[in-house]
Amino acid sequence: MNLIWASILIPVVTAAVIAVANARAARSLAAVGSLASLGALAAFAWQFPAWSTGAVHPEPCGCAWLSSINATLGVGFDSVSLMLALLEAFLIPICVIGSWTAISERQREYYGWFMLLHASILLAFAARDVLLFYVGYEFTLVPLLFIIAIWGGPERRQAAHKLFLYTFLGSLFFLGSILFVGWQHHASTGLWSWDMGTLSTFASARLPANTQYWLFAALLAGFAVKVPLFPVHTWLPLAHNQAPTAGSVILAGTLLKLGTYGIFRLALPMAPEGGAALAVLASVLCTVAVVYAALICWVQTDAKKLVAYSSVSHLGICMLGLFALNPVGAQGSVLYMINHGLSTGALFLLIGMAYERYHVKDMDQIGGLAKRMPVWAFFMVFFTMSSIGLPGLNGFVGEYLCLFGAYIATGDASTGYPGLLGPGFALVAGTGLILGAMYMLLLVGRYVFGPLREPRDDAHAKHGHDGAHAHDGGHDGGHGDLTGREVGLLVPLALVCLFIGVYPKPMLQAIGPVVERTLAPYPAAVERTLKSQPQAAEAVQADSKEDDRG
Amino acid sequence: MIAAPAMLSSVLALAQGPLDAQAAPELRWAGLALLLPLVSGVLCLLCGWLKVRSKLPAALTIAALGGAFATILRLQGVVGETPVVINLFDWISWTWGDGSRFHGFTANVDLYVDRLTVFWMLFVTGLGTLIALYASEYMESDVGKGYTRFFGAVSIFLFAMGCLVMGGNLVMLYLGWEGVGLASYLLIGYYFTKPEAVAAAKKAFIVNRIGDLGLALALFLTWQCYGTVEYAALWKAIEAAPASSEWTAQAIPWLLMLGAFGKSAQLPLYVWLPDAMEGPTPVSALIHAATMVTAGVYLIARMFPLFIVNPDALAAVAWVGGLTALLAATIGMAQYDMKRIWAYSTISQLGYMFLGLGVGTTFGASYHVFTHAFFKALLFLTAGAVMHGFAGQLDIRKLSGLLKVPGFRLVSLLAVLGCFWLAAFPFTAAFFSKDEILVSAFTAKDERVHVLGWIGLVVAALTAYYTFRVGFRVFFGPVKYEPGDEHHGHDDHDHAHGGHDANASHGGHAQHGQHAQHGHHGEFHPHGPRWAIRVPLVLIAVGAILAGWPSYRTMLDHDAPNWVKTQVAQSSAYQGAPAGDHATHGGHDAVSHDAAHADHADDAHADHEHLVLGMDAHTAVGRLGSLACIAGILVSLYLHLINRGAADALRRALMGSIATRWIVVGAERKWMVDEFYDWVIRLPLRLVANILSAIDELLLDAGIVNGLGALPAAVGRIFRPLYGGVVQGYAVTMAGGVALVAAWVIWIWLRGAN
Amino acid sequence: MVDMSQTVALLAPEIVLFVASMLVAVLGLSRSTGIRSLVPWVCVAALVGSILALDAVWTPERIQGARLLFPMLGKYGKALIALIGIGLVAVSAGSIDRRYEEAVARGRASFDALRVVRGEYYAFLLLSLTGAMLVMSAPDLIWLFLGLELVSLPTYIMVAVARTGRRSMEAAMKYFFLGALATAVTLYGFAMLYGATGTMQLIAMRDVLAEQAAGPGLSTTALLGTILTVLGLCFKLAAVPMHFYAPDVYEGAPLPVTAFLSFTPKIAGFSALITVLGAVGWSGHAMVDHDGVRIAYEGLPQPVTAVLWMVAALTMVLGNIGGILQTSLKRTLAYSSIANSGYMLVGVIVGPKGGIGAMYLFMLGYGVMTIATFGVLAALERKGEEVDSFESLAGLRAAHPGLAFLLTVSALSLLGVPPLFGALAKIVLVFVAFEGGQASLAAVLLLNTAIGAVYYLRFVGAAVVNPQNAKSQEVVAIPHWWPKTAAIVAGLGLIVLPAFLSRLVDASATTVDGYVDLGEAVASETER
Amino acid sequence: MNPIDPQLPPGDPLVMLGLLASAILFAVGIVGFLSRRNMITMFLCTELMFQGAGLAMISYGRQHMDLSGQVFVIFILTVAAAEAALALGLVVLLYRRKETLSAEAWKELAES
Repeated sequence: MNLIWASILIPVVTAAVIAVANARAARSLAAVGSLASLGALAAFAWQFPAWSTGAVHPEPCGCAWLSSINATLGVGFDSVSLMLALLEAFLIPICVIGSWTAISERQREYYGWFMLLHASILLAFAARDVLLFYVGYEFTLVPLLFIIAIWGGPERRQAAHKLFLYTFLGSLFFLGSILFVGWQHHASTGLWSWDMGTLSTFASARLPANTQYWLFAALLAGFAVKVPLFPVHTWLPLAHNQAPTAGSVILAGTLLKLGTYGIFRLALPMAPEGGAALAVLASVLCTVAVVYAALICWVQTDAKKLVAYSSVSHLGICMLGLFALNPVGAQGSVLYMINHGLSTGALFLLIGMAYERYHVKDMDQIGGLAKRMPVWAFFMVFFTMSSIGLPGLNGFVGEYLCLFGAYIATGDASTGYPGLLGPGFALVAGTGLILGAMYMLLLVGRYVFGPLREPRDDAHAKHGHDGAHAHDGGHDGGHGDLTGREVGLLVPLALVCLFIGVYPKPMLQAIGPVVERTLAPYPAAVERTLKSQPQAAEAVQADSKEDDRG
Repeated sequence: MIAAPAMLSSVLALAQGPLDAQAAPELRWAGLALLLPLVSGVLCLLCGWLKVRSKLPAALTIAALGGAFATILRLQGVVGETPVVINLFDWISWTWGDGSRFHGFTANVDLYVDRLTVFWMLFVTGLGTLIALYASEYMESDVGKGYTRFFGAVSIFLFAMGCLVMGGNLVMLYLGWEGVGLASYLLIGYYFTKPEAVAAAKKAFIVNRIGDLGLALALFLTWQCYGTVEYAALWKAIEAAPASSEWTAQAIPWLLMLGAFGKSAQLPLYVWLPDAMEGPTPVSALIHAATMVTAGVYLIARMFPLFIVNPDALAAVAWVGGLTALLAATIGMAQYDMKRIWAYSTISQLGYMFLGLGVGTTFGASYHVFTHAFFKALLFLTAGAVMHGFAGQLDIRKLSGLLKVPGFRLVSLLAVLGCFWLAAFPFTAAFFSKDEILVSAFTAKDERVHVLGWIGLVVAALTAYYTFRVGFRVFFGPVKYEPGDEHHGHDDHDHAHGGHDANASHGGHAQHGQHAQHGHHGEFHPHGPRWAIRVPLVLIAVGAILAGWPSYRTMLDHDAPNWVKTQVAQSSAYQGAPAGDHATHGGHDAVSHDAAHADHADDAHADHEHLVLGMDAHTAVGRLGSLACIAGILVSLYLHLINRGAADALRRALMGSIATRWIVVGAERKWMVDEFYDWVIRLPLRLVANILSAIDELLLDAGIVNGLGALPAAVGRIFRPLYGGVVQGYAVTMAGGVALVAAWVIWIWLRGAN
Repeated sequence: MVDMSQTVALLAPEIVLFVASMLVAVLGLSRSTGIRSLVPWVCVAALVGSILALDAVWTPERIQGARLLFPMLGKYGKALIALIGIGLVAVSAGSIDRRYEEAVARGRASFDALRVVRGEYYAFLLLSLTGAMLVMSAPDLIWLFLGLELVSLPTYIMVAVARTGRRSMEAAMKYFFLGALATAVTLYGFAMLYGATGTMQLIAMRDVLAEQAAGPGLSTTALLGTILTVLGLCFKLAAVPMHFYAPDVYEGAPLPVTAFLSFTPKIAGFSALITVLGAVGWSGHAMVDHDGVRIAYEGLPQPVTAVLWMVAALTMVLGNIGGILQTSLKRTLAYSSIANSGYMLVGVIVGPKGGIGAMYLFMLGYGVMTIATFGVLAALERKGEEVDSFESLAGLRAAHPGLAFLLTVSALSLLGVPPLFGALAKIVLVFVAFEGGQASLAAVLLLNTAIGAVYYLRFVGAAVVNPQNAKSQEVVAIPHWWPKTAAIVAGLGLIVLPAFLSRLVDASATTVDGYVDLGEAVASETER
Repeated sequence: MNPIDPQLPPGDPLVMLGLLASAILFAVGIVGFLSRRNMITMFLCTELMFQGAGLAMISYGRQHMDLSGQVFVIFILTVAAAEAALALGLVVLLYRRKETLSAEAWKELAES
């Protein structure tokens, strides 16, 4: 237990130390802090007993934080949340070292906020107490707001404001829902409990179907903003486009995963009836997202925006897998969360490195960088292939299982898990496979390969061109290929991608039991929905403002 | 459709269905065939990393491929009739629920080695080694720059092809499928500074991806119907429940076909292969002629039990193969770039193979794959040698009489030999393999495919014509040539035009004297290839000749079984006997020596019912085929050697009258298929994408989101006048508020009270 | 009858403050700057003294004697008032009479007792705090009315006197006249309540109303009286129908007075509201539905709940929506205070089962946040003037990183970002709203938090994100350390308080101990 | 009914008249406050409202035969006196500033 708290509190302590240390030491302190936190988490993972049982370890402590309603500091991992936490702890040092030369002013604040962001994301993944999860989930907005608003691109402030307000509104739906469930639990059992497990079993068993319907709608609305699902995704491209490199890496790497993890850990278990009823609508949204975002990617000229929209498309497939409501789809979805974090994070890192050299990421003005930077080009192709799901690399396993899950989610319960989707969904989402290849190869074709096109006003010569504060200084030797530091960042990412792609068995074995445990109530719920399908004539508007009238 | 299951069960009972494989852990060394190319790929990556300037990557790759070839040879000896499953390591496997039939998914990295696999890997690794040797010299001008990347990609290709062919389940096949797609992407886009090469690479990958989607969906459907994707288990599952008539089970062959046509460049998805010629010629030879494009044929051969279930699917395969052959042949006739012509001829020959599969003779198709691999590789490599020597010149109108050009005599001779094989000249290996296909076409039980036999013969004639059109124009006639414009970049920009690498200067001096009298091409001296190109060419030529050996042996001594037939028979493709062929026979266990004999004999006997022009099928096809070939050759002899002007005259004549204009224009413009796709799919999609992007930016983001964001402020402005600043104003609203509330309360509640 | 000494003893804290205010009034006039500078210290000492007196004097039997409707309300409430009072004194210590004091210190002006304002200002401040404390422990309507008047009268003067200038005079005028109007309405409400129950004693009043509730239901005069009283008290809370004065008065008044106005009248108003509604009762009422069947239900009588629901919802919405359009800092904080009143009204509607406790917890949070925010603003000045626009606040981080951090913490806490105290108080409030069956109001509250986030983000943006511009370069810190310390203590409090959330929730829950609701009153009466 | 408070029978003329008078007084006060611009008149109107409330208290006191109403009125008078002092001080301050007694002059603080 204390290892978990150690991994969460080390970054907070580092942030405090950075606040008082001098500016130059800030980044090394941040690197040490993040590596220490990774070490603590890895130590915990090493002796984590419940890898194959899917149980939660350790049992949440009774240390109440608000005793009158028994809100405890319950912290514990199961294999899925531990893997996501490890992904997070793995990405943060890469971000810190990645922005070694990119961030040249107000460094103390930058790394301070980064450590706080790291701590709150870890808290969110580690939390077993719903209120604690809300605290971790919500606090991530503040550091992200500052990281984008202060060190971002030209229109950074509008993008940061929109991100903050949009996600804040979403999270209020989520807050309303969990308070509602907590109240219902107390009202009917007389006991106070905010533990995820107890609340889920209570809500799925005792809440009437109609309430579960609204509860799932509210939870989905809350997390859809974060994932982002189709209609509420417009903040993501702006945020990515304006965020500094490390900000984009973390935003794509793990922040979006908070939304998907939230749906996986809270929305699905708590409201199976609602989940079964709304799975079709949510899947339609996801499928539309896949094709919609992929087409938009295809016509983007800004590299970062392209990758940002690709995240919307990829996460559409990821969520489709989850809403297939069978172990194959859910397994693929969880794997996809991790893989997307790695490959898209790496892509943003690479685009950031090129941006550091040319200060341009618009593919009309720049291209064919393979000539200038072959090593960079290799990694670009490697991670592009990983993100479009080339077998042998990590993207394939996740994407493939998601589509597979969606495909077999038909009415007949041969797999023991009847589903509401079917071949139609898999086919349309499958075109995402093709569109994915089209826009990623467009990116590689113009940005990496093709004739060398460098921006006319050679950024190297003219410093301090970009808006209020310059990104000048620091970036090493104009347009040389990747430095040792940069390669040192990319190699571990590449190795992990390769490892997951080649030998995903341990991860599959670890995720399996958790998935089965989460989807336990679903076969029955789906049966009921299928039976009631003909009478449920009108498709009730999905997300309501909140969720009472229970 | 109802007849199909009945027919199938009879066939399965009679014909020796796919044998159940047993695990053979002791054969784990077979994994070397995959491991070696992978190791050499990684080593090439390392060389690239260390900026190695020598030809080491080539040596590594050749050694690895040679090793792989040796492994396959040893495997050939070891593997008997029954296929073996070798598990290398677990990949994707987990179970849920009680782990019963539909409650788990396993797709491990294991090899399913039977005769068909070995047969296929033989020519893949064999040709791979030779072409790698050829490429070591061909690419030497890029030693410092792209050499490691080239050979790295070739190694990755061979690894992926190995996974595809030797893979033990459909997911391994899928891994290989996309792996070869990646390798072909990297190799087509090798000259990445050229936009056309990058565009061609992208096009190839995307069109393949469309096929891959079909394959993926087929895979899902297979698991859904049979509960497994492992070959061994799949055959048992098919035998147990041949196929539920419900549409999903029937759809598997159609989806598999989509995947196969994508990879093997058949009718709907063939457009990427001609553009793939942008890559260096060894790539075109190895990948886009001999090995990768046969993946589709292998897929259908391997999954034949699924196809047998659905005769309509088989007919469709045949028809698509036939039509593609015809279409590609017509286009091939009107092209001027030698590599493009060979590319279209490859598509055409692949059409033949699919025709063979469609009519049920997996043996004929596989045999044609075997022979075609050799002579097409030969043709491409000779074209490469010509291009290498003539500074990228490939236009058949600008080259003539190469046989007499010093240094190119051997290359030209081998090229002409290749032409004979391609044209399926009587008693060449291709003649026998094509003969098998056409015979089966005529004798197929399914009447619908008979007409394809005739189409096949017509295409044979066309093939002969365009092959020798190139042969006569380029290698015969007066010696006349113009240097290319370093077209294919292999004499790189730093390698001055006609510049002198070691070989050229040496050759140049010696030949300078004789060229004086030609004079018209100034100081340019073509330099013939050195040993590293000549040796592989000779070996491949010998291979092409020997490819026919199994048929020669059967011809001479009737009872000798055709080696290829035995290979194919003892595999899941089991001799691909069309249902009719086998129906008349007793049990057919392991195809022993006598059975083959009986088989051969009964062929003749069976044909009596299917008379073609009064003769039995074999003799008829033999005669008609050779007739078509010779006719084609004579026509091209007249038009392209004796009276070259006549060809142009004929063209002008055809162009003259409206009725025939479309033929010439169509053929030369590749029947506008590319433009058609562009207009019907790409541009509308682009338009939709732009609209969606605008919607996302303006409507969704600026409109709705910002609109909602500004809503509170807008409502605020409505209430603004209330805060006018005057005390009385506030007092009025306050008093008014109180009065309103009091009135409301009285009106609603108190009216009823007391 | 309990002898007078016991009830008077109960008023020890008020007495301490009252004496201190007299002392301060005198000290403020003394010639020597040393003594004059003692004044804030005396105030702080008095406030601390009142807290100690509160603990000493607050014994169970005395409370029994005092016959209060909410016996334990005073303990928590008075301590809260004194605590935040200390903060308010610190915030105002920086700027009252500063111009004149500096002129005297530099000898440019001779000391003239008439022009020195410091003494009266702090006296009135302490008097107003005394008034708020009195409201807390009012056994009857007269006491309540006097307490309320004692709160507001001194504030009228503080607004006019603390800083010479047209704007503060206009603010004082508006505040006075509208205040008088509202007090008149409250008075009339009291009269009707007296008329309906025949007694001024709140406990007796509750018994009478309990009988009426058990019988045919509350009489018309009782209901109308309650509603008029509620609407009258809305002025103190700056709730909707009576909130129009707030933006102008907060903007016109000098900064420390604005800080004072945004807290003290609010806590007095809420305490008075709870005391009056305590008499009306949150249970024991019955609703006669259309076919004449009487259904007992939880909560205030239906008309009162409906009025309060509407007032709360409109207050939240108008407060947040108004705030978005503002450019002046004080005006934005005015709308923020209106919105926060709306949130607290939700607690009032829910009633004694957790609602009032949550409301007082939120009041504590709101008080600390006010001190932090106004502390930072009071610690800054531009060309001698107060800092009152977002542009002059832009880029605060560059010049005053500490203050910028504190402003960010308080703005984020007001906004509702979880680990900070403000958000947790709001979560408790929302949770209690669910418990009390006011889920729809909880939704309105959550939605308004999102709308409110827009203008709170402007504070954060100005403090940390936006670069400095011409105007904000001139912003300098004032020499006095009082406001800065207040801001630091309050800011750190917002970070540290969540750790003590359990204790604070229990403490604020004690405010309703001992309150016998209408339902139980009827029951106990019938037994007797 | 409150046991210790003898209740006059409802409808006692004196009480009804008193209540009516207080209502009228209160109404006049409010109307005067809203219509008049002169600050002193506005203050006087608030006084009227206070007296109205006081009269109501007395009438209810009469009805309930209870003296606390009148005690309350005494306090109202004292408070009104305090307010009068304060109001006039304020009005003098404002007058000295803007030479006018009209409340219209003071509308600088407004929603910009």
